[in-house]
Amino acid sequence: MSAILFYVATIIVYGAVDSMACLALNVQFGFAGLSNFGFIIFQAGGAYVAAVLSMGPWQKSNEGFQSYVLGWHLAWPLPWIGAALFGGLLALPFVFLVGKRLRGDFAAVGLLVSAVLLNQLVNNFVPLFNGAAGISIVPAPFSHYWNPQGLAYQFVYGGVAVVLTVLVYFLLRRVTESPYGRSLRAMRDNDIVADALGKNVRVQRTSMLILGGMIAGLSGAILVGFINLWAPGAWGYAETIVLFAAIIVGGAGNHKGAVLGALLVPLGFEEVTRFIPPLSNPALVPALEWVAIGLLIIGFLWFRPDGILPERRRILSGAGKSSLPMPVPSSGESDSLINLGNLDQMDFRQLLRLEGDASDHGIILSTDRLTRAFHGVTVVSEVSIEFQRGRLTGLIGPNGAGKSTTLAMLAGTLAPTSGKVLYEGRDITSMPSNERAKSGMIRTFQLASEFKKLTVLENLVSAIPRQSGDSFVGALRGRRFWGRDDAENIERASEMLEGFGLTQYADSYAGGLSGGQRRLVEIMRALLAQPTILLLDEPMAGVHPNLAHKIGDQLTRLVASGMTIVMVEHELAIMDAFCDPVIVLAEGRVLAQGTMSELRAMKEVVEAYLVG
Amino acid sequence: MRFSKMARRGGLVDHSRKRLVLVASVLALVASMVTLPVAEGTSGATSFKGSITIASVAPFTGADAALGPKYETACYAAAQAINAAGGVLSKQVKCKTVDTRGDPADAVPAVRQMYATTSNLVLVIGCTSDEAATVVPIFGAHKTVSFCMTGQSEFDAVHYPYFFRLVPPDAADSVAMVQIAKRHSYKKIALAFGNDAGSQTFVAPAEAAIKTAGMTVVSNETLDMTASTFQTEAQAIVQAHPDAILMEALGAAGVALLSEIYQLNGNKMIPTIGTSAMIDPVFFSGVTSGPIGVQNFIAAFDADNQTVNASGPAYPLYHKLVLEQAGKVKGVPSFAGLLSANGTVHLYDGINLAALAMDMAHSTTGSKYKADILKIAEGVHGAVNVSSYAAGLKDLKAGKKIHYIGVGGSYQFDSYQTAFGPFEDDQFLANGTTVAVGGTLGYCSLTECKSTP
Amino acid sequence: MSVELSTSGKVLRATSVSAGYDGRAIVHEIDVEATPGKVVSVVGPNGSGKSTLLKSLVGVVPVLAGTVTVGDTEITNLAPERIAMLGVGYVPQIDDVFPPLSVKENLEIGGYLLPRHDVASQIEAVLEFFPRLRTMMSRKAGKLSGGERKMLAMGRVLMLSPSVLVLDEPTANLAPLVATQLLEEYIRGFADHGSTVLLVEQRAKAALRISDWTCVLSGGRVVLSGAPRDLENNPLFVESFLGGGAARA
Amino acid sequence: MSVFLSSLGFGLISAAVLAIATVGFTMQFAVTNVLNLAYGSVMINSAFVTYYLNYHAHLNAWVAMIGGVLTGAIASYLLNRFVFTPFQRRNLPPITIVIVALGVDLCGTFGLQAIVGGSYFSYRQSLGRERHFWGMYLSTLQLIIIGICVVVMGLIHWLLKYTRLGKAMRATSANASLARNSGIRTQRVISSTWLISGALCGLAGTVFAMNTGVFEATSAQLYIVLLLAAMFLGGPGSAYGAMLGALTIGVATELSAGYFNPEYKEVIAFVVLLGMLTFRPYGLFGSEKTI
Repeated sequence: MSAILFYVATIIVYGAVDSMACLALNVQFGFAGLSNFGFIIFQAGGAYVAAVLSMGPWQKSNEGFQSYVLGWHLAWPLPWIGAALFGGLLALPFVFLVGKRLRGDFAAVGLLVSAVLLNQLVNNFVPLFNGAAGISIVPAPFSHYWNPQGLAYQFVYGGVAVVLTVLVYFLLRRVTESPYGRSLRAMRDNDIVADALGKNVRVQRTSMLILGGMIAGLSGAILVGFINLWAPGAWGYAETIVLFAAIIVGGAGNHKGAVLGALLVPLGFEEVTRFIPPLSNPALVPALEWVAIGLLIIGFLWFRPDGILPERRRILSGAGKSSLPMPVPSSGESDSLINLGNLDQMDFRQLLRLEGDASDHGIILSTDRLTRAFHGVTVVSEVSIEFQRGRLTGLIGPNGAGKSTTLAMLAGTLAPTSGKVLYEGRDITSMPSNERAKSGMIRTFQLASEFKKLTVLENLVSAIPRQSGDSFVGALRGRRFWGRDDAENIERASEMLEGFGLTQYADSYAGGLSGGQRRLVEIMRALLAQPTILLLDEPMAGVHPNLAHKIGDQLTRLVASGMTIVMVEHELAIMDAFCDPVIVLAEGRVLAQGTMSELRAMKEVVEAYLVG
Repeated sequence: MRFSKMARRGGLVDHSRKRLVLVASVLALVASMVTLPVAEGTSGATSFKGSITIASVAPFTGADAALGPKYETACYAAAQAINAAGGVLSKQVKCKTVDTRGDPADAVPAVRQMYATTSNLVLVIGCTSDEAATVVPIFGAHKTVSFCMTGQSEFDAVHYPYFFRLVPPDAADSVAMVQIAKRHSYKKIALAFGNDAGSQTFVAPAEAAIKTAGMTVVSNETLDMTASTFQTEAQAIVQAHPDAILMEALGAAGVALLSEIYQLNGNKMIPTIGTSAMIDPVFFSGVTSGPIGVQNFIAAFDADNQTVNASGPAYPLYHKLVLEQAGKVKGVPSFAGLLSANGTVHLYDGINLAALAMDMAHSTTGSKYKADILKIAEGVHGAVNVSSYAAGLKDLKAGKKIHYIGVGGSYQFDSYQTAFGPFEDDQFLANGTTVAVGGTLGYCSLTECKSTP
Repeated sequence: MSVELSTSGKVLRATSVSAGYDGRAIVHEIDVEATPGKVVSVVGPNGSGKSTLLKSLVGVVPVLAGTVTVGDTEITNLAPERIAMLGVGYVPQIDDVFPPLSVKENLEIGGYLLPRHDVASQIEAVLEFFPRLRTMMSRKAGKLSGGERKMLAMGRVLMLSPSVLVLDEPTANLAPLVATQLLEEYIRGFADHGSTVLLVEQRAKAALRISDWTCVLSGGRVVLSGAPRDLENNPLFVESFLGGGAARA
Repeated sequence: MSVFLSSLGFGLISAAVLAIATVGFTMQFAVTNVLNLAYGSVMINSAFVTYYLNYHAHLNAWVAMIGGVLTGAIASYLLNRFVFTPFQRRNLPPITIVIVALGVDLCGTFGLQAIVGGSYFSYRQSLGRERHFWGMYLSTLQLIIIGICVVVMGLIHWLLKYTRLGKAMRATSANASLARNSGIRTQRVISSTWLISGALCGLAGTVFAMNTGVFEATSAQLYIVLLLAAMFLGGPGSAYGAMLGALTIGVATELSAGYFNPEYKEVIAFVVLLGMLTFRPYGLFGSEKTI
């Protein structure tokens, strides 16, 4: 009987270690969209540090039969804390792989290769890690007071492991179910747009790499303290694939899914196959186990890509969790019927916290000989323009005039080849886009840019700046810290949604909306980012003219409330009513500026459009 | 289209039921696999009062997959003889395998599960260097006697009461290899050892012994066991023009290295001295089915081994029993090749020792019979020599004290319960069996070989 | 001019075509007919759906409603390669050549469907039409200038002696002089040699000059169509580009 | 100098095997944009088929090799047809396809292990006489492998530059949509590419195993890393880049083994790969994707 209990205790510890690892990997992969194929390195690194910190100085202990560094003989829990810290530290060198906008699969390959590389180094570099033999006789925590092979100890150990796993679970939940978690998921769905809304994508990725690394390190420490041995053979890169399989099976983006996956795949699979008697050749069962993991990955990705417990749709609206049927989206045709609700009654100044004097029309943004070339072809050439505060400036021009390129350079999503961008007289040419967004320059995109697996309301709330819960520390401080603020933000976003007449879609995934609705979501989201300057890239593209006019009317009201808007648009028919002034670009240069009717009278403008 | 799919997913009732079914079916699968009948051992003709189990805890898969079957063979062979003699205390001996996959972390739950599912476990054999560090403390905690096949030096220094070792520490093995080289008057020695846990421990003692013997190390290559070719290493060895190579690299790596050396040396073997672990039918068949071929290989390959008393009284039965296991144990290309493999020889002796100790102590409990292992192995005053389980049982029943002289001779244990006898120089024959040449090498300690222990 | 290039054109007819991505129409109920020996141009402001219309005709964008025929054959929603085999040559606005391939290889790919022994003579014929390409046969297409590149793109399509030429803004990003030459000399030339030419053009006035018939697209619908001479003087024409007045869609 | 020359010799043979493998791998990436991490498992399965035909069906080694090549071709074709193409149709991000490929790799590698067991296999035939060329040591077999490599590279060059199919492959890689508008049935071209690259994969697996002399089901599992290094060095998707990358990586690893330490010889490949990913993810020769 006690043998079964020992087995149970072992299973508990292994289950806790695997769960912890899956939780951490899931936060990286399922929430932040980081494909960390080198995850196992962090676990191994933490385990090593925990081992050597708890061991005595080299030479004296163990008769010197193994070599290692840092024999500091620290008491529990210091080695475990050290493991977690080291796991986090180990993340830093990898920031270069995930920080850049490297193709997702290329970055993953880089991390995979790092895992293989480090394993090979460790296997062969004896002085630091004792080579492939690894470190044995690692003291178990409290082994001086308690027999580590006793049943009580084993269960206490398992208990501690489970408690820590539960703590990790709640810690991660606290992070992911906060405004910060929303930002993480937004980054996962579309990092370029998240960046343009003021999220520092690089910092977010780095934080998650570090957080995941710390948890991985801790889980490694728990394992090494239990089996009292650290050997590189236990941390092959294939183990990472098993963890990925677990998350895919359990459900990426769902903490419970990660735990379920951990219990089913790394733990369940291995333990169950152990019961199968060896068949014709001894390698058969373990080999089939790997085959099964491969098939699980492929099968789940094909038949159930969201896993057993899919990511939860977060209901933010007051509708609660009632099983409100999700409204069927309108088709493209019915976009014309979208009614912008009671928008006209809304006070934008109050809702959007607009400040400053709405009648001040000074220069807020200007460019100085802005130039951009792609592969030697100059697309924008020495463009010097000025934008007035509280005006809706149109940027028009025939195809290839360089309108979108100019807008992208204003927003900082594209760096100019030469020239300057000045914001309130300040040179911001080298300011990254997310900082420009924070200082009030918000852009929208020509192509669909909603965060697909965020609800409409989440899409809107995610854009609101200076949320108290939208930082790692803020998230950790808990709902008590950010809850009231978040409720207000949700309230504001709901008001906006109501204004645009889309309340019924509040809790629908934004990815499922019609083209026109998605456009509206994007505009609402941009507005909630509280722009001083709103840079709109063809907001009316693909929008039914009726709706376009309704949007245009609201843009004029916004400008009247003190907002500055720059709008690239090709649908000139609607420019008359809303834009003043309009700047015409052609072949990368400024051609003319004026009201639409003035421009229409200019021969060169007509020529530019109807070139012959 | 996309949206309607999502809408369906949003339907809460339908959805959670589906999920429930999914979870339930996965759990059912797990449960059904757990309850699969566990096949064990073979039933004999004699009627027994219950059974006892001996477990081979060893890698059956992974890089060191060749090790497990050697031990499993020893278990089946010994169990067959013991059961034929009526079993231990009228209990039938069964053999069980526990695959550690050569991974120390995997070994822990494997062993825990073994305890949970084996109610009458009396002895563990195997526990190689791959997993000994994590599993030996568990055996100790369960007070299970274990005969482990590890030369790891930590077991030269740390005392585990239930841990027995019938193989030499790697250091002594190294000294014996150097002794063979000395006999052949080799002066320039190349070393080639795998980077795995089991092989690297040979290097330092071998270097020390080579220095003591007045020879020189001309090349020292560590082989990355995951690499597929070793041309650079082979070239470095060939260019150093050694008189002999001392090596241990199990699995494909050793075969690849020897083939490449052979080829770079103008299709000529450089004399090679392996460790006792290289006496292994998988290695033999691997290397001889390659370009070197049988004749070239056996002419130039020696391995140190603990003396197998092939002319002794225990050998004929052992010989017969091992060959009879053909077909029962998977993964062994030639059972004749196991006859002198120390994993088979010494564990066969170890099982006999343990079984006789159980008879002597009238108990299958480790804590009760453990002390009797030492008595039977070392022989007390007035003990009669026995060389099989049947003979020993008969003498015990007649009230005599016994001294077991096994296939590996008589065993004398040191304070860490390690026992190993004199070494010999083994060479392969064309059929994959080995033969000792040139008489004993003597008893090798961690520094030298002497004619007496 | 070589005989091989001047084939007898076929009628390309789009009847009430709606097309777009993901089941959402971008162009609605378009009727266009291009006939042999004529240039039919489609003009209109940015984003009016001109390119989408062309793409739907050549099988790149799904046709959601309506039919497309070439001669007597219906080609609605056929695979692009099938449509190419039926004699429709399509030059997209961008990505119109294979940059890593040499000029010669681009032409050979253009003649992929030709019998092997006809390729060389057909290249000769194309080179007679675009003699400038002759000097740069081994240069990579990615290294050509804009005008050269466009000539190559059209030369590539001419390799199959198409009965219908579908050209998407061939003059985009070209210097005005080059653009004019391309339109007046070559594109008009194709029609004069009997080909059917359907042209989408940003340079509306230039397009009118060489066209026999012109449709003005706005907001995915045909808002005006007629003979160029009539359109030029129609105030709605300018309005459809620059807005204002009654030209709202 | 002798270290240099002998390492260079080993480098050439490593590079020969690597080049055959990398060219196939990079062609798959070029036409389908798939990083087929299951490549190693197809290699080793093909190697095993060759071995089986040679040893158990007693076919001549070179005839058996054809069996291996066919295995690689058919397996790769089926993989593309029934795994990668269906997944790609769903417009999944490339990372998902990579994870799928890893799953396939597990199935392929361990499926083979389940069938043939965990043990290793050695080639019986003699590697032939050792030959000495200006300080390089190469066996007859290795010379043959280098010869095969040169011939194959020549054939690939001929295929890509002078055949209709090859040009269609390059066109499809450069711009699949335009290729279709030119009348090319790109699905057929893609299938042909997988057949040809699969054949290269099968050939690479076979010569890999023959050169090593000893192999097991998991032998090629980490070989993919060298492949990736060679591919990224030359520029992903470029056949000529792959040849150059393979030559560089093959020679560099063996030189580092000769001069530095053979245990770490692959480290240089890893470092090259990480460096390329960080600084020039589209290779040393520009950014245009091209076979």
